[in-house]
Amino acid sequence: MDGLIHPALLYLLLALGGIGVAIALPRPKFSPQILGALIAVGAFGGLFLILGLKASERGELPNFNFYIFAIIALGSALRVITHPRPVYSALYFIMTILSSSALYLIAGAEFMAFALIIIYAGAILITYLFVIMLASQSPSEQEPGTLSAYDAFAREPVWASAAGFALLALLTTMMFRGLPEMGPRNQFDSDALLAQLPGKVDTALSMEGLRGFELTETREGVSAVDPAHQQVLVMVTDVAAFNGSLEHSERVAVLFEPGARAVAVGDVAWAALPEGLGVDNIENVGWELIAGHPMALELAGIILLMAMLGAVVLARKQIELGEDEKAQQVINLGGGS
Amino acid sequence: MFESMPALLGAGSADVLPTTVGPGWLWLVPILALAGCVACGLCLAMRVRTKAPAWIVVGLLGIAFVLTFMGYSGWDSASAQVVKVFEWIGLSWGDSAGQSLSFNFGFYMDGLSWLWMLFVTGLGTLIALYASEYMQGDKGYARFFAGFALFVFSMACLVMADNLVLLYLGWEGVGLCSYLLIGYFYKKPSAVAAAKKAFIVNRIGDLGLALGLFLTFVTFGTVQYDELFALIDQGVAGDMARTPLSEMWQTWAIPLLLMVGAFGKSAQLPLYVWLPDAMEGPTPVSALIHAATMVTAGVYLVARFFPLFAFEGVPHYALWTVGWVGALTALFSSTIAMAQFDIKRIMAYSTISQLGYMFAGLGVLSTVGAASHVFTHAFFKALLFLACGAVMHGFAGQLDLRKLSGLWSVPGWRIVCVTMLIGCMNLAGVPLITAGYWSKDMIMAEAFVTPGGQIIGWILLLTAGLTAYYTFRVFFRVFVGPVSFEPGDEHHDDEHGHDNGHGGGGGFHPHAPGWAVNTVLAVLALSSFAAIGLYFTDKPNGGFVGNLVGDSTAGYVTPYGHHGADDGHDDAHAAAEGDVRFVLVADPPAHASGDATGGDHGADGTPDAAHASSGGLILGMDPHKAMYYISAVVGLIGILIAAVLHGPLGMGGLGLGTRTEAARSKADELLPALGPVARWAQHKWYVDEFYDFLLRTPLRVLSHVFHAIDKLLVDGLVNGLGLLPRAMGSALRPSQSGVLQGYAAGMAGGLVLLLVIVLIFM
Amino acid sequence: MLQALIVIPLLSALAIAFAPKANARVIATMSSVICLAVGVLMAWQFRWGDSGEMQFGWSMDVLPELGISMSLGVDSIALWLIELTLLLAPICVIGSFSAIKDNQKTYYAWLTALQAALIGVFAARDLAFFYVSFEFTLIPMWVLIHLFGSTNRKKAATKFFLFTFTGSVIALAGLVYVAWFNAGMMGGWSFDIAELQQAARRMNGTQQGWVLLAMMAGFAVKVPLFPVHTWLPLAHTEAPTAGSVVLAGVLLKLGTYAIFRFVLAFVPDAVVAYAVPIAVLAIIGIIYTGLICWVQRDVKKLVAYSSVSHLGFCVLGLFAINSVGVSGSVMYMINHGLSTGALFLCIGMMYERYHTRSMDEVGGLANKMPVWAFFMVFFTLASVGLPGLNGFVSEFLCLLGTFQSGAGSMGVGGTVGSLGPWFAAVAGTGMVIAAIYLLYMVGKIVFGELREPADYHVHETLPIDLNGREIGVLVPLAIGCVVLGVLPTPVLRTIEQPVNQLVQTLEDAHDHMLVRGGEDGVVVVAVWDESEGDVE
Amino acid sequence: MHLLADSMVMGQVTLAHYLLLSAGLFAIGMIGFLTRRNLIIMFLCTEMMFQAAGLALIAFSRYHMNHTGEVFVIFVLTIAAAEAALALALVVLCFKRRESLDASAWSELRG
Repeated sequence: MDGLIHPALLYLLLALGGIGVAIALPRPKFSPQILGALIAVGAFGGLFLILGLKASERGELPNFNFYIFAIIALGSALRVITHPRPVYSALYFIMTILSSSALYLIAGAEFMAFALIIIYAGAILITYLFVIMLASQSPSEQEPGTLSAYDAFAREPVWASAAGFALLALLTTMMFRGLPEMGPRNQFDSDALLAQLPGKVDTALSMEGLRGFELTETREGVSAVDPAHQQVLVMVTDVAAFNGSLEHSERVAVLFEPGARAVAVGDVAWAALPEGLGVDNIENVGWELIAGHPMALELAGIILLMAMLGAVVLARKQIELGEDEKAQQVINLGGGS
Repeated sequence: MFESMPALLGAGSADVLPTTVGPGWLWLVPILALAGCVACGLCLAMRVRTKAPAWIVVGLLGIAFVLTFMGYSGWDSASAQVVKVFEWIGLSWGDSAGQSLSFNFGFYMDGLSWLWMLFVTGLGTLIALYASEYMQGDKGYARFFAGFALFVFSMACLVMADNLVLLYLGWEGVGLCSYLLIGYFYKKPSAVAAAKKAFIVNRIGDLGLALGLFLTFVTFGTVQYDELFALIDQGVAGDMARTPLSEMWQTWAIPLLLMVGAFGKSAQLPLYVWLPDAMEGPTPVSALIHAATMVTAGVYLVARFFPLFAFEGVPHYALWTVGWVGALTALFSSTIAMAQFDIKRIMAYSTISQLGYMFAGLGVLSTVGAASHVFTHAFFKALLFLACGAVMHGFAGQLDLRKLSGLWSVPGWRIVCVTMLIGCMNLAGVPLITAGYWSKDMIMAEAFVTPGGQIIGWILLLTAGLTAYYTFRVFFRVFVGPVSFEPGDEHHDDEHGHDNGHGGGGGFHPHAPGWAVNTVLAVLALSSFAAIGLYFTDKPNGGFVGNLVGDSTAGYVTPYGHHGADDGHDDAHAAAEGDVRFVLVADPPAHASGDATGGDHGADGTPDAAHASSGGLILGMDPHKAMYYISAVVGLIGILIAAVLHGPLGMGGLGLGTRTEAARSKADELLPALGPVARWAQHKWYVDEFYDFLLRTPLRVLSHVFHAIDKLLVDGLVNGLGLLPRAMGSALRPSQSGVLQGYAAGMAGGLVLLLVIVLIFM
Repeated sequence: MLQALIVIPLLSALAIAFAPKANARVIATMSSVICLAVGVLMAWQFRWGDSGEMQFGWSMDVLPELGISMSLGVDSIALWLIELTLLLAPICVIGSFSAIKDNQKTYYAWLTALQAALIGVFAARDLAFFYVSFEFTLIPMWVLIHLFGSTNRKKAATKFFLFTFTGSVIALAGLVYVAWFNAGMMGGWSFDIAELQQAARRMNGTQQGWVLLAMMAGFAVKVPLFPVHTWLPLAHTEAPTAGSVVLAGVLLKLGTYAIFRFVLAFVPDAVVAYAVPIAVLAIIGIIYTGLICWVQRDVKKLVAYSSVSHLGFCVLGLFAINSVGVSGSVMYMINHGLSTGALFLCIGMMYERYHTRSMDEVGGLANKMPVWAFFMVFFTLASVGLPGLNGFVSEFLCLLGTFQSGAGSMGVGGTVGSLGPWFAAVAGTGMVIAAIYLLYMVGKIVFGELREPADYHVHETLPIDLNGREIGVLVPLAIGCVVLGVLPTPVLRTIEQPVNQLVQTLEDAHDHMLVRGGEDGVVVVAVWDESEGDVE
Repeated sequence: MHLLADSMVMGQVTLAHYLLLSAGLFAIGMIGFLTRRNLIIMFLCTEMMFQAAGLALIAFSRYHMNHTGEVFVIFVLTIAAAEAALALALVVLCFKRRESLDASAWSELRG
């Protein structure tokens, strides 16, 4: 733990959280859910507070955004599992998703943040809602507010909470060995990828008027050679290799003559990259996905296809019901004319 | 006692003959017998119903006998002939001595081998001839002769072998033939059981022999006789250092082990039980295998290894055990013989008893006596058995002496009766005119002169009396007295309406023996007389047998005795005795240790020194001389008692055939006076039952226990291990409740466990 | 040629599987006879002068990265065992003609495939290939027992499979450990037996000890040695006749052969150290199972137990670690295959006619089947170890070897080793016990009054006594028994070279041990003596 | 393009923050799965655990300064979608058969 947080304190807080969750879970009779939720959220909040305090010792401003969304995510997650009505659970889950996507954004994964909202909140959770409504027993007319028994109270809340927080204790014990820094945001979507995107470079260059370069792929990246000017433009993939030897601007991609082969071509010349030339998160993710994991992508497609087929087959299945069951269903559906 | 012998035995000497290469055709002798076996096997396969197998075997064995005789004639008595036929088992694992093993199929022919071979082939031929008639009409005719020929082959291997392993082959081979032939009537459960018993008891002995063989090999690095006896002669073991044998425990241990083998094969005291039962076999088999030849193999073995048995400088545990066991066996089995009613069994017990004599003879250093007794016994015991067999054959398997009487007067049985009488006289040791008398006498006399052997001598003397009694009990009851007989249970001749022909045979007509049986009986009877002749042939040199034994590894010159050569009729002997009479044993004089034969020690004064100190005098005479008289008297007393109790004397008349009542005799009146002793003796002292109780039953129980353990414990353990996965499965099954959360909890638990492990170990 | 011996049966098995049913036995017979012919040719071409060398070598890489190849080659010992297998194969096939009526294709195909696996075991020069063949024998055998056995066959088959398989897996651990050790030492994997042999001998005592225990765990089950023998009676009893013949004739020899080839050759130090406990187990097996034989009612079970007892001698001879014992043991492998295989054939012939193996129900068959009785008695005697027949030579040599072992100080014929006269004496009682139970068996079923089951009726196709085919099957075995009993020397001389090479290393290991023992004991005494001398 | 990102500078947010949050979400999801008996809620809880994993992946992606983590989240989403489709179809079937969403109604499937 390296003094990050005192283990006794950590475990105390986790235990508190566990107790809180256990209390918050739905129970048949007396169920002080709000109290439990408060305790649980308090415990988590305490943990984050300590983390934040430790981090602030480095003298930077705290990022309030993270704390806000983290609390929202945890709180709504708590509500997902504690709310007795499935529809509300699903809605709270959407909230969790939304706050998660905010956290993605904080981490710099813009594409995934939006994809998450679209896919999860937009598609999957809506399906859930449909199914919940489809599969719920219609409330009887006498007692419109009653819950089905399996929603009304939880199974073994104490043991389950104990198990969950024991796991959490172990996980935290393992991960709180320090406060590893995340990398700087502006380097996250590095422009190094430009070396892999000759078309994009070409377009940007031509917009700047730097035409006539012949683009060839080399081992280092892409070199654009202007036969007339004997200029060499090299997009370097391995930026770090040059950090030690060369001064460069904040635009990472440098325009200069890099290797021995290029030296032989002509004089050293370098120029700034066009202003708009850079790689953003989507391009990075896309490149990683297409170039790095083509097979996995294909397989994911197949899985989705199969899932679709499976869903179709399953949904088409007719349930043979006996006479009694049919009658029961008719009553349930409120017909019975 | 063991310790006292070595000092005294310092005077003894073993003798080893130089070896020469013998005639190569000697292998024909066993091979002819084997060929007979194969030929009979072919007859069997081709379902020959004629007497062809018998003639083939008789012919081949006859040729074998002639060849043996030719070989013997051509044998130079100063050397042992060695013939190597082929290497049987050979192996080597290095170049130095002792690093190879070579068991040849080869022969070592010295006097001992020739002696045995002569009577084995000779008797074999005669008995085969007898059997050709005896076994007539039996379904397994060819099978019988196949076994018979195989026996002669095995016996030839045993006797002629030039190494212990080939001897072992013969040893087990004769055991096999004994097994096959005892079990010849394989439908009879008793025959099958007897065969099995014979083989198994013999196997126990064979184990001793095998271990002795191993120890011999380890000690000497060879089991080849010529090399072995050369080493023993030099008194050293076979190792590089030439360790003196007198310093090695093996020197007395090897004889002990070999002795066990000999006891098994020759039916001596702890292992004798198979021989009486072996009488289940056809009579020719009893005669040849279980009286004349095979059972003497033990005597042969001890005689062959006599140099080791009597090796000076080490305790003679084996020799003394042989002597004592022999004497006790002789006495013990004769007491049983006295109480039996089955004449073949009586003969069987008498065989054991006589074998006991032979062993006692060996034990008291009289190899010549033992060999002589083997030789004479072979003839007269074969004769007795064959005569009994003739009776059995003629009376449909009747062997009970209470149900047979007065055969002398039945027409056609005269030859049988006469030859039987001759056999009985031999066995009883009727003085002067019987060979049995001379050979038995030799042993007893030697017992009295050998230090420590007097008790053996007295036992043997007592036994001689008992032997005479039971022998003539048979004779008087079966062959003398009023004519009366009942057929045995093998009588199934339908033309005679009823089976139980009492009093003179009613409707039952015994069929008298034919020419082959009579001829053989006559020849054997004559041979038993001829044996006396052989005994006195070349008398100064120990007689025929003495000569042969002298020219062999058994040619042991005892310091005490004048076996073979001397007897009351030898005048030269008396003169020799007079020479040196009072030399103290504490000061053993030089002796002719290198002497080749047992014949020439008449001039040697040494032996008499022992007489003075140990044997002493009996009735004021030299024991050798005294024994002639004493044993004669004892034997005659035995016959007299038999005559009184069972024979003509007891019924008031002196003539033959005067006993009036067939089934009873005077002896029966005496029985109550003896109390349970007679009954016990009749039940063979309950030895079979005792063995059953002591060995067979516990082993059987142990087997059952082992079987149970194997089934329940050993296999149960395995099955239990097999059940383990199943048990674990059923123990864990409740956790598969079907509740989804249960599985999830399991997964969570697993994850926690995994993390704990990671945390602790990383 | 070795590869032909493996390929021909495999192809024939395939052919049987796809050919019409009527051709099954013809193909199987032809295949086994052709293999036998190849075997004879091999014996002809074998350079007997260099019998210790691997000959007919052939190799094909399978997994070069791991050094696994399919390499074949035989020395004289392997060759003899192959010849035994090849001799038994046609006998098994022909002997099954009348017994197997249904599923002939399955039966003959697996029987033929089994032959290929057995040859593979004996011919392997690569550890991995050896092990694969070793384990592959289980599958055909399982099928043969499972489908063609008698009433309790399924249990027997499963037990046989699981039991031997469990053992083999442990042995595999030992073998792989040796390969791993070699890989660590040489820097690359190899499964070449000769190479591993060199490597294994460099392991220290502890390593060798564990490897020995692991290997013995596997191979002792196969032999089988005393506490792990219980699968054998069951498997034998339930197996079809040919299955029993192969099982007794060859399959059990895989265990002893593997002990010879791997345990003795790989870990000599451990063998010297563990010789006594293993020998004790062998002797317990000899006596214990021998006595169990005596109370059996089922003839086949009796003979099965007798196999356990007999193979005790074989193991004893191996651990005598001298030439006599090891040679005797190798001979035992061949001889036991002939005589016990033949006994199972005889019993099978009886079973076909009477449909029972119980000695209570059948007996005195000499009255009715004299020819069968002759063969039965003959092979029983060979099994008892009667001199002049084959059983004697091997049993005798094993016992003599045991006796010599450790009797080095007793005389010129003794050798190094850890056993000795007492072991031989106790094991020798096994000879007596063998006589007891085998004669008991013969006395029950061959001799005595004729007893037949109540529902006995003459077999529809077979005559009362043996027919020509059955006699023809037994005669080669009988001839083998006599020839090996009378003239064992030619065979012994051919195995001398490999045996002596092996024994030499064992003896060296033994001397080595003595020296090491001396460091603790003898040397200390010598020092003490010296100091005492100084004082004086 | 970098507007949002620039305004939300990481500041003092560290990997530990994200991991703590991720672990918390995971634990809550797990507790939910263990306690709730409604099949649909249980599936929601598994989705929540997916979400926790996704969050951690994103954080690691940033920590290691490459985009593999993000790509992995795409696959997680894919699987979640496929799972939702199938699972919900099954839930509907189950509901039709038993008229109940109780998980323990199907406990005889233990075999």
